[in-house]
Amino acid sequence: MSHQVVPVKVYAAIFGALLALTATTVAVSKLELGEYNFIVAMTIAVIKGTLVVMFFMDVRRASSMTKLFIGAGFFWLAILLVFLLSDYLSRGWLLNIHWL
Amino acid sequence: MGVFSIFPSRASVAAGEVDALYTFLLVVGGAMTAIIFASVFFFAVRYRRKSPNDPAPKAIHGSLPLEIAWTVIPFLVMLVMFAWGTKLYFQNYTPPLHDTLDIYITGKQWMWKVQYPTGQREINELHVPTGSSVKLILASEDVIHSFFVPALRLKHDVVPGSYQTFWFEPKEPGRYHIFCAEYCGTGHSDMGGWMTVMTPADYENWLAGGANGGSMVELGGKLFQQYGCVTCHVTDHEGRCPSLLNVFGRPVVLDDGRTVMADEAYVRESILNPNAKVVKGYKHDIMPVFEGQISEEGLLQLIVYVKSLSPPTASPAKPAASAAKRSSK
Amino acid sequence: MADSEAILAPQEPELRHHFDDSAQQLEASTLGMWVFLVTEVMFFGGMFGAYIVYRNMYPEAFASTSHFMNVTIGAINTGVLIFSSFTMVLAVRSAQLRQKKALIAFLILTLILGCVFLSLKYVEYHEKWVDHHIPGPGFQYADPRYFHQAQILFYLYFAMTGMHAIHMIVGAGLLITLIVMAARNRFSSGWYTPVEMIGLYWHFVDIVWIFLFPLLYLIGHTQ
Amino acid sequence: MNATLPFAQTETPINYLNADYGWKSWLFATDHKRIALLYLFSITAFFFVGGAFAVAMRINLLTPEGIFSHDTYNKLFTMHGIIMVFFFLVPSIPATLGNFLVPMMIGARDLAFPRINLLSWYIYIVGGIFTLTAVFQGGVDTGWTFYAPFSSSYSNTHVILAALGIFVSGFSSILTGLNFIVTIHKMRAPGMTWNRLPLFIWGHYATSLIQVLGTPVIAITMVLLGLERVLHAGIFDPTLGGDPILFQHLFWFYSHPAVYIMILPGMAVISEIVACFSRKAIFGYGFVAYSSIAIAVFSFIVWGHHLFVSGQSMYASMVFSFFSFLVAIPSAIKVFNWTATMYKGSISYETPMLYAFGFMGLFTIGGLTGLFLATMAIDVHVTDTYFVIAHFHYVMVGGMVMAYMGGIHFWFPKISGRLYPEGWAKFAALLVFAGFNLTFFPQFILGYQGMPRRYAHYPPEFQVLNVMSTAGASILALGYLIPMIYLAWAWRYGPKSPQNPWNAKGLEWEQSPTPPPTFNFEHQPVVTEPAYNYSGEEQEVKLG
Ligand code: HEA
Ligand code: HEA
Ligand code: CUA
Ligand SMILES: [Cu+2]
Repeated sequence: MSHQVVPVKVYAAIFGALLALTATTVAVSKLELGEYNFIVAMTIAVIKGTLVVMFFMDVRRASSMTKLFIGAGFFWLAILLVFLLSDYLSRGWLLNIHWL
Repeated sequence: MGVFSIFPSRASVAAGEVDALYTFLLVVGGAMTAIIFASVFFFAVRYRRKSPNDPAPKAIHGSLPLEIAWTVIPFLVMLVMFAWGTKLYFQNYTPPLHDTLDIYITGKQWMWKVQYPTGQREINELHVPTGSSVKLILASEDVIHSFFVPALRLKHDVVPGSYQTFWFEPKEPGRYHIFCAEYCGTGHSDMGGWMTVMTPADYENWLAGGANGGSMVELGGKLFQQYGCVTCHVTDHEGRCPSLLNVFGRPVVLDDGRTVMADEAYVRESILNPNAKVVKGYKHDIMPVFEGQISEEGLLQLIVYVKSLSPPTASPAKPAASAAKRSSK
Repeated sequence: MADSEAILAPQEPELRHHFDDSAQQLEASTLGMWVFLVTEVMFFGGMFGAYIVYRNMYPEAFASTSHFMNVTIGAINTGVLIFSSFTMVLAVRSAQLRQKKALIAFLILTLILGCVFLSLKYVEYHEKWVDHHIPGPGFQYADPRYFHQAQILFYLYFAMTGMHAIHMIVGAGLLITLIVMAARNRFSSGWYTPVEMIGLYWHFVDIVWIFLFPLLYLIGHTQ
Repeated sequence: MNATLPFAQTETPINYLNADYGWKSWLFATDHKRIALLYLFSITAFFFVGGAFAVAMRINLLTPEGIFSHDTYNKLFTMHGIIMVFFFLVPSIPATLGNFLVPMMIGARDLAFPRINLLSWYIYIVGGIFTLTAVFQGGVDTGWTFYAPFSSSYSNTHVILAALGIFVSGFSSILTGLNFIVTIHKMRAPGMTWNRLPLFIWGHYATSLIQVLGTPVIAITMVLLGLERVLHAGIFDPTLGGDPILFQHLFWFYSHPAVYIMILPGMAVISEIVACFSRKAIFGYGFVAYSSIAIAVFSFIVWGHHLFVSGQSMYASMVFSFFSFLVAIPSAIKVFNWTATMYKGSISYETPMLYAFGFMGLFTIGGLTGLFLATMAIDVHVTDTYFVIAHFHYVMVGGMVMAYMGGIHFWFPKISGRLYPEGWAKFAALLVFAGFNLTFFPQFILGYQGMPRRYAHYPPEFQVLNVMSTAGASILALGYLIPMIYLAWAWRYGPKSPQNPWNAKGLEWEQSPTPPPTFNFEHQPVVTEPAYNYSGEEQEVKLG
């Protein structure tokens, strides 16, 4: 694994982008968007996280093994959250539905 | 009850159904165990090494058809278990909408307090008549307990802060164990009692025996006065708060557009934390928060009273389809 | 804490005798670090799970508490952390180029930024302390309707940011180790695996904050 | 540490045991084999502590009234559960046999991170000390499941200490898993392709995945619980607005996958033993290998089957029930393939094979009763009864402990360089099998009869079955005591073992001296044939 040195310019650009996105997310949070506030905030966070992972952590050029493990990490996080919510979001259902 | 019968006595209709399912699993499981044991035993004997110098046997690396067979067949068998078990589970945990005999049970360390709508109260005893649909509404004053009657093949955890329910149809008169099945501290194994199943006639007699202090409706009505609910919810005509007449057991539209069913859990929440679900068209923060002010038993009485304001109608409201669609969004 | 040790275990510049060659050694360290970060994802994941459940259960209370979050400090801190990630990546770059002075300078800068972050965090925690927003017997909340819910949400706030802060402190300790190692010319041979590994850790901690910031400070602010 | 290896065989060749002497050479060892032995001794100690609690419990249950006070009994089963699960069974095979064998089987000189390996042992010990302190301070009485709000607000025992012990020891588990994953990925000998890996390695790889992905969640859950106990902020307390079921979700998110941490390594051992004593390649190698991974993945989406009666949404229950059946399929595949491996083999009945027979039978019963529990309508009746107790002792004791014993016997010559007395060993194995069934089979019946678990006393009609169970437990105790004695004896006085007493396949037997030297191999091993090539075939086996 020989690393190629990345020009400072690239890092600086990413840094700038991250700062800009931070400013955006703060600004957007002041607007009344209802549901969309959450979606926008999370989208921006995901973009920022991806930038850090891809460029600062250099996953862009990492082996597919590394990528697989990162993918697995987030996949398992998703499992936790989705199945956890599957209980909470469907708790009220039955009382309304008498299909049996 | 012979000690070595595998089935405990059956007090309800559902008990037989659970036993049938159990028998099915026993047969399948027994057959599978027999197959595995028999093959292991047979191969071990048949192919045992006779001398240390026996030639190495030829390798058999596998067989796709066999692999598929023993993947697919168990899967199909398990699908039957799944479907059958799920159906029965939903059935036993979904009380009928109408004509249930509601009994209110509060667990606390370490006893079961039972209240009947007609006002009787008991500790660690439960009396039910055969042939009726008994619905238990379970509440806890402290930790998690679990109301368990082996003869019903049913139990449900009793979770503080919420109501849990299940229902059954008693069939066999007799006395049956009640246990607490969720570990709840020192007296966990003492937290038991007896459920007595009686014929309807005996039950009427028993009821006539001992209601002291009024029915739950009366008691709830008193609390309704005492906490001042009555000033707003019944006699008020300025429209500050919704009338409670004919509310229970019917769908309610909330101010955020959702529709919920006005059941025990809903009424409970609305008393303790009125702002959680506000009925469409009414303001927040009008009603005082009663969290921590009413005992679990008092709450149950209030709920029974609220229920009594909504006598069952001849043609029951049909909440099912429309309400379900909305809330599942 | 166990985390620190996992990374601290000093890697000799020479080949450790159970590896075939240094490429294998580097690959092993890298994979090990990533696997460790995956466990960290799940570690925070438990708290994110609790957070989502309660946010979903008590949206109004959540909106109400978010007014007590110091968005300004939060935003500044986000900037600070991003900046520190930037300097960290430059440190790694200097190590690659065997520029000892630059390496040390960037590491120190990263450390300082980390400390700035922690100081601002302290200011925030102090604010919460003054406002009696620390969950526990002394907890007070302006809106009695949301007393309990708010307490839970502050509990989660402290658990999540607290765990994050602990990771920052560990990271600061690691940076100090790196600085000492760099000063002792340990990286002069072109071997800089520790810098790279701790860099990964530092960026990870940054990412956690990138998610904590909107979740805890921003969402629900307008309601 | 002695790094120079003698190449000529001398009278007593230098090996990892005699390479260095003195307590320091053990307590600061980075050799995975020595660390494995450190684990072996500490784990055995914990097993006996946990076993002593079990014996005390069984004595209490001899009479319906019980012998100990309720509080004492409650502490007994709690500490039995905590110690057996977190300090015995989770590390049992991976940290001892796995630690010893994973590098040897793939032809590596050590694990990827030897010092982290040692560290993980220390962390384990520190966690153990916390928990034992809790025990000696008077114990814990929450059950090993720590359900809130009882554990967070009502219990007045040493919950925090015990939780801390579990939190700490969790990192030991994580680090072991991490080490295995990296080692298996990066340190395989030339020729050791994924298709040639022994199934022992596949099993440990799957286990490590669960350890790495699941354990952090129990760690944070224990932190939240401990803080809640101090602050009473209400996160799990309904009177303060919290939801107690959330705790159960977080707990089981780890603890269900953890039960597969407690069986996959056992399955891994059984694959080795069955192949060796049948002198055959494992039937359906690829299926057995991939089913381990399938179990690891699916194990994370079934946790809700512990919550069928808890007030969890019925729809969620339905989903969890479905996946519980699905996760049983890969286990079934394994059982069938082991059985098929014996077909037309050349089978001999040495002790490890007897344990393997025991495993196959008892795991099947335990697993099938797991299906009873996954069937929701039945679970409603038998959950929190002795049926569940019987189910999991069948898989954990009848399955994993059997496999552990089998593995210890199988690799005992490798580890100690000595042979154990076969006669005694066979006798003890039969004793364990008989005692085990007598202990736990009656509990299935008890459970369906309705006897709840965690009961310090019980209605008199349950007495007969309980007495049977206690009688079985005393036989079982004997069955565990005897191997302790003869293994300890054999370690010193047993006859010297040849390099490969079983004529087994695998790098650890074929290419490494017995006992192995510090860096395992005298020459870089090279793999040229698939695993389990007992019949000496040329052709390559396809994976899958
Ligand atoms: C080593 C540990 C281990 C293992 C491997 C398992 C394996 C399984 N377990 Fe078990 N389980 C525990 C340890 C374990 N369990 C523990 C400790 C508890 C209780 C914790 C507590 O509350 O304290 C528990 C509790 C538990 C419950 C909750 C009970 C309750 O509290 O109400 C459930 C419910 O679904 C369950 C299901 C299963 C299933 C479906 C499997 C499956 O993986 C089993 C798969 C195996 C087979 C099925 C056998 C082989 C298959 C064949 C031979 C094929 C033939 C089959 C057919 C044709 C159908 N387990
Ligand atoms: C993980 C592994 C594991 C193992 C190996 C065991 C092993 C045993 N268990 Fe365990 N058990 C659990 C895990 C385990 N258990 C768990 C998780 C629970 C649930 C706890 C809870 O509800 O919270 C439980 C609960 C449990 C109960 C139910 C308690 C209750 O709910 O009221 C019982 C009752 O019989 C029991 C019995 C036994 C017995 C007889 C053994 C035997 O196999 C043990 C045999 C071993 C020995 C006997 C050791 C040999 C030692 C000696 C011979 C020395 C003797 C010394 C003295 C007597 C001083 N166990
Ligand atoms: Cu109440 Cu157990
Ligand atoms: Cu499980």
